Amino acid sequence: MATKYVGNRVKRTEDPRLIQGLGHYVDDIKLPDTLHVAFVRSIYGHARITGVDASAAAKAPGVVAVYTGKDIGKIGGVPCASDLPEMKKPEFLVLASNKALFVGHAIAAVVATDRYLAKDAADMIQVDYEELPAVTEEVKAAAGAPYVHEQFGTNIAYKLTAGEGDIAAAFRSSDKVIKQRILNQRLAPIAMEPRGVLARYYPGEQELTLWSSTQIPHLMRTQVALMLGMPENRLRVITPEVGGGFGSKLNVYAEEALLGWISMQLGQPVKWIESRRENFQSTIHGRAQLGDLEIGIRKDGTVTGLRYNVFADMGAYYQLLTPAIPTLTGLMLSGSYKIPAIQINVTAVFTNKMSTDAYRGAGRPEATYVVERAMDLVAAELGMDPVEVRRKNFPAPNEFPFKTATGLFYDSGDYVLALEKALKNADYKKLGEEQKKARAAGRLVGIGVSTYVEICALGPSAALPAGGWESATVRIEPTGTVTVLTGASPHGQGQETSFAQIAGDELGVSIEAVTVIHGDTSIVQYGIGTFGSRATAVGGTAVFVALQRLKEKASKLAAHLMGVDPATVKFADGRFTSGAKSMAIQEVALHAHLAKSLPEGMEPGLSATYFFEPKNFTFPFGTHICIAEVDKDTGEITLQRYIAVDDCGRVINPLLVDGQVQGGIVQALGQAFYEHVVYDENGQLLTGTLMDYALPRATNCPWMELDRTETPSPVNPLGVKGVGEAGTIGATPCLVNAVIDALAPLGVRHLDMPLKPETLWRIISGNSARSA
Amino acid sequence: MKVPIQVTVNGKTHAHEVEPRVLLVHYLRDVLNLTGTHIGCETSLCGACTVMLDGQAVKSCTVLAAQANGAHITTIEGFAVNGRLHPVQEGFWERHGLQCGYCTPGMIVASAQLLERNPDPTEAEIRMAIEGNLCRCTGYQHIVEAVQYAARRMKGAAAAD
Amino acid sequence: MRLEGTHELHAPRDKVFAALTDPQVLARCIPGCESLEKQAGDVYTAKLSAGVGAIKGVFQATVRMADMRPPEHYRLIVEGKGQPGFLKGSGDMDLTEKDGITSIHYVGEASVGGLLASVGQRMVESAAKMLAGKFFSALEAEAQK
Amino acid sequence: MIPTPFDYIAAKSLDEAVALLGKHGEAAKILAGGHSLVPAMKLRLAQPQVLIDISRIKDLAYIREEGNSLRVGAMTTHYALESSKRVRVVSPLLAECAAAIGDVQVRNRGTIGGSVVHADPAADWPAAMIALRVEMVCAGAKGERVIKADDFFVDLLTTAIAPGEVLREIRIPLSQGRTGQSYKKVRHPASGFAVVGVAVNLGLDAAGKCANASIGVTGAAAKAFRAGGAEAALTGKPPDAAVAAAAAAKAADRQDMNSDLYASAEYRRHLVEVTARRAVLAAVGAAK
Repeated sequence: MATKYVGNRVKRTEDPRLIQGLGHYVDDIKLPDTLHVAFVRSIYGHARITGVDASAAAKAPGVVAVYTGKDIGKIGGVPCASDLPEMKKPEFLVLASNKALFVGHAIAAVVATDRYLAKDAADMIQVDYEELPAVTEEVKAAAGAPYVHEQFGTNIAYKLTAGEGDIAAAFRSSDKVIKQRILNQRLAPIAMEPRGVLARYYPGEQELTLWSSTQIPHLMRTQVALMLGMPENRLRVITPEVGGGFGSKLNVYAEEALLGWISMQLGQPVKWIESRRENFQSTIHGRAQLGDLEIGIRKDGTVTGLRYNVFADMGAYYQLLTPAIPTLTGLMLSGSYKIPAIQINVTAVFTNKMSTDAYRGAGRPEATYVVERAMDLVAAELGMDPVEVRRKNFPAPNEFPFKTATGLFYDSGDYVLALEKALKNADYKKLGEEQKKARAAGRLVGIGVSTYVEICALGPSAALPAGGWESATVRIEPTGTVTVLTGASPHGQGQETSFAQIAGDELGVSIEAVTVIHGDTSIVQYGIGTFGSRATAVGGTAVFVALQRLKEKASKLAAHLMGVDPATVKFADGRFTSGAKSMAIQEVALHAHLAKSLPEGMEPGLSATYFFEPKNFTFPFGTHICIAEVDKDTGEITLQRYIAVDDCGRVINPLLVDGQVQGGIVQALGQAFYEHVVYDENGQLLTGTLMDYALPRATNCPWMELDRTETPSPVNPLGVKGVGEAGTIGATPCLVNAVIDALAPLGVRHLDMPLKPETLWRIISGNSARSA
Repeated sequence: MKVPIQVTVNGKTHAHEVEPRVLLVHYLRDVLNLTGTHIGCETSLCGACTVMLDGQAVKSCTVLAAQANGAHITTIEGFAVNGRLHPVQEGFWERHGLQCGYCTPGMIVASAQLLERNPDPTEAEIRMAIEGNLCRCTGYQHIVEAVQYAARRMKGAAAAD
Repeated sequence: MRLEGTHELHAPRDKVFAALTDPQVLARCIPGCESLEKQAGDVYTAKLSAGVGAIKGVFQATVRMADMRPPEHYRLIVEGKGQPGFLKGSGDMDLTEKDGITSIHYVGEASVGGLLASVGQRMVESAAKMLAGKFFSALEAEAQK
Repeated sequence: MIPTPFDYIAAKSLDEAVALLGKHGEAAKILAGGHSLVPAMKLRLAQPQVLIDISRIKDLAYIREEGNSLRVGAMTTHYALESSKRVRVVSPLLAECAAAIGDVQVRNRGTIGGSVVHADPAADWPAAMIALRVEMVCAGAKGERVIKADDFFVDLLTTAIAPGEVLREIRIPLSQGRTGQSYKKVRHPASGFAVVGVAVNLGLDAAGKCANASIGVTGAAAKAFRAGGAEAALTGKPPDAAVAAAAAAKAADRQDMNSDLYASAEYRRHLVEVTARRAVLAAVGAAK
């Protein structure tokens, strides 16, 4: 196959509209007579709602309707797609009526002629509350009352044990078992575009159209149709431009169903655009795991076993995948190492907070953080170089596919190769010498290393709650342009370009001739969506295979049209050739549509559809190294260098891969140093705006020195693995390891994120008990 | 109460009566239908709504439409002239300075302001200049490269003139 | 949020205590108090237009006095709610007198919710201290009458 | 994101603004650049019924030298101060402090007058105002009065400006002789406000000793304050590292520190010391 595009730094085809402000996000879509919705949300973490007085609001200027929990009886609860044994299942209604279980829990919806009047009226609604004691701490929640859901008589949502190998024996045979409590703090995804929904119902056609900023248009269609009790084929979901997701839009939210329902009640379009405060309160959070790590080791640094007893904070309710996230943590606890025995014991608890769910990495960054911290704890315990501990426990390249004690088969990998490349790029030896000098001069300089592996290309359907395949249709239109329809609707990843690259090369056409269409359930065949670093590996493969099928048909037709033996026809650079005869694929496409001369039994038209079901996940990996310095006076951290070598399998577009890695690393920087969703003991959300919740800014970020190794995946014909989450997964422990290494001379072995300057200052100044 | 305002946006003059509380960003988006200017926070911190107001990059969510009476405004829709991209726009395209694109219009306006004031910025100066603009996708590195690209292009153009 | 402080008032303890427990006086001393009406026993309902600088909110509040031990101790419990959220506070006040100066030592817990909590956390404590300061200065003036 | 309704009046003169304030009383607020007030209004934390916009009044945005003082109009933007070559020469602290505020967009639009009148405890300007011993010229119904910086910042979000008064001008006495100035801050990673900010303005005598020192601290307490203990510890001494450290240790003396999610009172007190030391040394360096 000619690779004019694949593997090259191709500029994105979606950019011209975006850099000119001509794209359309949900709020940019204007329909005549649109009404606007504003919500009244609970200001208590836990309260009985004793009354809702909407009388003043109902009479306010511009108000068309007010809905409360008692009006919406027929709308089904917010869906959860995952199910675990003996899991408690609370019903999450789209508006609360008896109790509010978290700050931001929607209580009433006001519909008015414009967004200003809707907000004014929402402020007039009087809600009477009787405050109840809130449950905010995981460990206390698990221990007993008060309960988030009284009917369960417990706050434990489920308990789960997973892993293989005899962990007790492993620990018995160890020279030492290191223990550490580790926090993966609660984070807010903060896509720059908040959520938004526009709903329009045509009573005549009985057709409801929802424009929503979502990562999963088709899954949302199915779920909202079920919630509203309407035929799925009368519901159309359109995903316009999506301003970032990071998992926060891999969900089906109360507002999506409610807006649809309101539009059906009123027969007019209705729109709701989430404010940033609402986004903090009622869009899913991520992480929120507090666990106890135990790792058994031999004196030479060999890891014998790993156990992780973790409390996972679900929040008050489940969103789509809430309970499934800790199971992903369990799967990835082997990291990039041979660990004969692994056990995870999850205690999932309800708290009076917003639900947690999939935030970039979704359970895997948590696991990687635990494993990569563990490796540094081992190194510190044994006085070994952290790199050597890691090297010692890697599986060798010839051991792939490598089976872990968590039950996974790693598809392919050469962990030493990536490690060596990173060490060389960083000049690791010299770094060590420089660190020695700096320490001698009294400076707090640390080197952080992480050698991660992640699980991507989600994934085999058997392992996912709602289908792990992806779909593609490719067509050559009568005039010769190429249309690709993908179910993997993007939100910034650039599939319009990367899939066009694949099509361009496969069909020998210019990418300008290719249009990639996504995010409209009435146009695109059913699909799953973009998440779990799956779009290229699963969705791209679907495109690739569909293209092969299309070419097979076109080749047969070309042979027929040229009057040659099909076996003699070759395809290159967009032309079918047999001996001296030759035909452009566009010409073949026209004949396929004119259908005046088709081979016996061939259908007219030129399109192919393929649903690709991957047989396994893919397992990208890499090594990240960074150098951090801590200001002795203030505890502030400066990053001096950041070096990453990532292996995401075969690369379709290096420009896009770099962008994904860089963005991922900076999100990790957010978790490591800045971000933390803080609720107080009453369930009040204290980090409710960007005034208090710090995202990394341009001035906080180091220059990232990126490099790659390319180990193709055997799981799909493209050989790609996925890269959307690698940066976040690899970088978080790398950054923390560097800072802890900087403080190692003070006896520090572990600190919890975010590494706030005050925390570091307290250690440096001896103002707090050191973390062991 | 409504107040009359007249503003020139991307070269075109508009006159409207607006409620005094209408924010400039809502006026641009909802009244003039210039939806390239985005809203990303409520606290004047994300920069997605940045526009040029009388030659100064400002956060249009923190300006009342009434305050802009008489002003000349350039929004992202006014950056390309006769289909020719502004060098900063070109830079963002060339260097993959955007992913989801939501912060991009504000980033481009802030970057253009920098290059007007400082045609030859260092990396640190570029980072300072976009400190008021949050991007959750790119990690900023490609944005820095995009601005460097634009700076080179603009110098080249200046030399050629 | 724990609040603690001592204010010295140039007035005798008996007068200070009387002022502290006189609803009419309280209405004049509580910053932004627009009305204070007896509901039952030691419970009063109040309308507060409380705020600091440009930041203001209107609260419907209940004010309750308990553990009354004239002239040395009582407990004040205030709960209010309004558009910016809610506030709750209770404090034990201990009065001692020396050389004609009454010291009021207060220890209390206060919490806020809603908008106040989610956007105001950096200023809530300072605001509480400032309002307490205003309250005690006004009280001093009343006790000196 | 949506303010409550209000009436808007663009005043054409300062007299008109003062008259309007008198007419509308507490219901009215002065609107300058809007970068303190509008954010509070968008969250509905502030709900004024009338806004009196003073940005249309001619000649409220200026930077002029008159005798030994610099006169800055209340409507002068942070950016105008940051970018003025003359300000950098005659009052470098003013330029340095301006450049440390928020971000470019905020500095382009926000005004010095609006900021100081709002008196946010974490704003940058108050530290510089105190260190520079500025005078605030306020216009009122009974004419003008001048308030010294030390008297201006009264409490949290509270200044000595009386109801009915409008800040018109800030007068900055220009230092003579060998002077050094500096503003250092610890920036809040989310808001960009000063967790702690210290402004130092000192003069050296012929022998290189500190002849006078004026130090303002912001972010640390409910209001900006003068670090009198530190000033006294510097005055009359050669401002070397040890003296600077000893002085800095007194910068937060007798002050009640703020505490919030990002920094406890104890840490803030420490940051005042570190930041004061750095600012003093930078000012000394600038004086040489």
